Amino acid sequence: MKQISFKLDTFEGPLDLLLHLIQKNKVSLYDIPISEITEQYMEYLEQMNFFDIEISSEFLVIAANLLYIKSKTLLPKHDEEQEEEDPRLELAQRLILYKRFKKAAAYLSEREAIASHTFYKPREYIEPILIDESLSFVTLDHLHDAIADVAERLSFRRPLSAKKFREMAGRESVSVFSKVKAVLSKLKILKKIKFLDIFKNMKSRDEVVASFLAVLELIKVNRIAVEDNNGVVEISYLNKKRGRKDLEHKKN
Amino acid sequence: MNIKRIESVIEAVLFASGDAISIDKLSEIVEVDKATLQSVVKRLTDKYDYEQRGIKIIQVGDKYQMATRGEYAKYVQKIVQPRKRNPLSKATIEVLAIVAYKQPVTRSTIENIRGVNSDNSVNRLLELGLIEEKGKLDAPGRPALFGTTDEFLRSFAVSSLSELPSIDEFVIEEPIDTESEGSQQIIDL
Amino acid sequence: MNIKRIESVIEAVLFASGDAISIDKLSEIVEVDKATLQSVVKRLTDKYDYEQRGIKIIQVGDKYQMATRGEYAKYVQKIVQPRKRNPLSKATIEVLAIVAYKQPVTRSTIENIRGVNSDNSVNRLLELGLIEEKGKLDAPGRPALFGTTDEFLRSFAVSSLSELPSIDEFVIEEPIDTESEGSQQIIDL
Repeated sequence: MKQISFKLDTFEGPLDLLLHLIQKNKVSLYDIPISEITEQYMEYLEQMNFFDIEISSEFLVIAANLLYIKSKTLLPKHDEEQEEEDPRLELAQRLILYKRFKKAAAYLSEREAIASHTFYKPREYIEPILIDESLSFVTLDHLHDAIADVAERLSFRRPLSAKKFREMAGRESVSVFSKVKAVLSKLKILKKIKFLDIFKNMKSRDEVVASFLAVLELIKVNRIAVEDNNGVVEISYLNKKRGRKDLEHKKN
Repeated sequence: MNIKRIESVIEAVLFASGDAISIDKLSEIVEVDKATLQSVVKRLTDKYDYEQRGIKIIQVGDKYQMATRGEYAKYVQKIVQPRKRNPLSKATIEVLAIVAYKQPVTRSTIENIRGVNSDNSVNRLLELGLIEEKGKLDAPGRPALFGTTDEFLRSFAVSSLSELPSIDEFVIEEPIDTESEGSQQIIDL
Repeated sequence: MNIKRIESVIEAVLFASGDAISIDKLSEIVEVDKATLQSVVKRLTDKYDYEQRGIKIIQVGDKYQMATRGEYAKYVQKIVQPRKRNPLSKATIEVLAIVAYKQPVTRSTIENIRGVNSDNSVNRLLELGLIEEKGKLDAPGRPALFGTTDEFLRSFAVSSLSELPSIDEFVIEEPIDTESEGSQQIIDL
């Protein structure tokens, strides 16, 4: 057998290498001279090894496969009667299939070259059709109803008489001061509470109003901080020192 | 290169470019002199026009461009999603009603009557041409006075404002500051 | 609407769109039934081809698109930036061919055919939009099944997968033409 020298081409994989060897030896895929091809295949792997090229496991798997086929062909046949399958069959089938796809790939490359001669254009600017529903379903009656609503709301907002106002606002059944103390003492213990929890178990509207005003007052004097934690409003206690520190930071 | 082929090359180049191309540039690309180019473009343009083709060639100054024939715009528009203007919101209808019944009004009067800032609604109505500026109020800042337009009358199919359904007169007390005075007192603890 | 007008409308719409438009959408836009639409598109396509016009209509799966005729690429290239894409590597085209012919196909089938891990190529093709996941194989691990996209058809000037030559047409030529009967047996895989 003549020595085959490689330029150590890189192959797409072990099957690619095998196809290369078969072509180089001008032998038939349907009748692979298994010992020659195996020898050359192993020689290639050795060279890869020599040049310190990492041999992927796939190359080794095929190498083992080749050696196995080779051993099978060398073994004497036990029974001449029994027709045994050619041990090369499976490998040959794989190589043929792979070669078909290589040809299909070459065909696609040609198509790609042809396609690259075709050009497209970008889309034109197209003014979209305007479907204006602004005034659909709006009638004069709607306008009339709207103005009537406005008039009605305004009538509620007429100025209160001074006497009536004193009756409503003058009397403070729950003092804001008491609620300031309540909120602070709660915070001193818990550090942080949900805003809505302040109003838990309250019995009267006056109490709710006083508590709310207390919270506003505490925010104003920088004793508490309010933060929105994903939609849950929380209130936390700012002790005086920290409050002052924050202010200084802001100044700087 | 024969005329037919020059014609095809021009067609391909104008198509792919999308933009307008100057006569000089086109003559350079197609590799024919300007006079020939212009006569072939003319031929192609006439052919498109005569056959009422979907595309046409327009001349913009010393440039040529391929475009769709205006006649088919109705179909072309269907390629893109139509833009939709949603029905007026309740708030905007309210503002329109206030302008219609109380005109001429300023933005701040509208705001006072409704108790909330109404600029978005006012702007939308201006954009739709249902209201317009009718002058300035003789007051500090000279705020604009708004009133309804003819488009408003057309849209509601009335011939004049006197046809608006009548309402009981109501007084607009502005500004309404009673509550703010009261609250002020409470907040200042 | 007469045929000539339908033809012009299709021309205008395909021109304006630039992109490929599905037969369904086009039939909706042009307001003709699908059968009529398809026959008119065919007529228009043939006319362009027969006259060797600068533009042509290509079919990409169930879509139509207007494009320049390849013959005039030399001129068009002078004004249009060529589509920038590094050429596909040999390995990647091989993988693409396997996906095109064996679709829907899993990574491991591809690997089996090529005898080598092909993940890089598969990923590159996915990235380029030439192949896409078409579902999962009903097997342990539920591996992804890949198939080609419309972009594949466009990039390789294939109007539909059925237009690809059958894989058996890629004959494996033999160095020796006098093959034994035994080999025949092997060919019939």
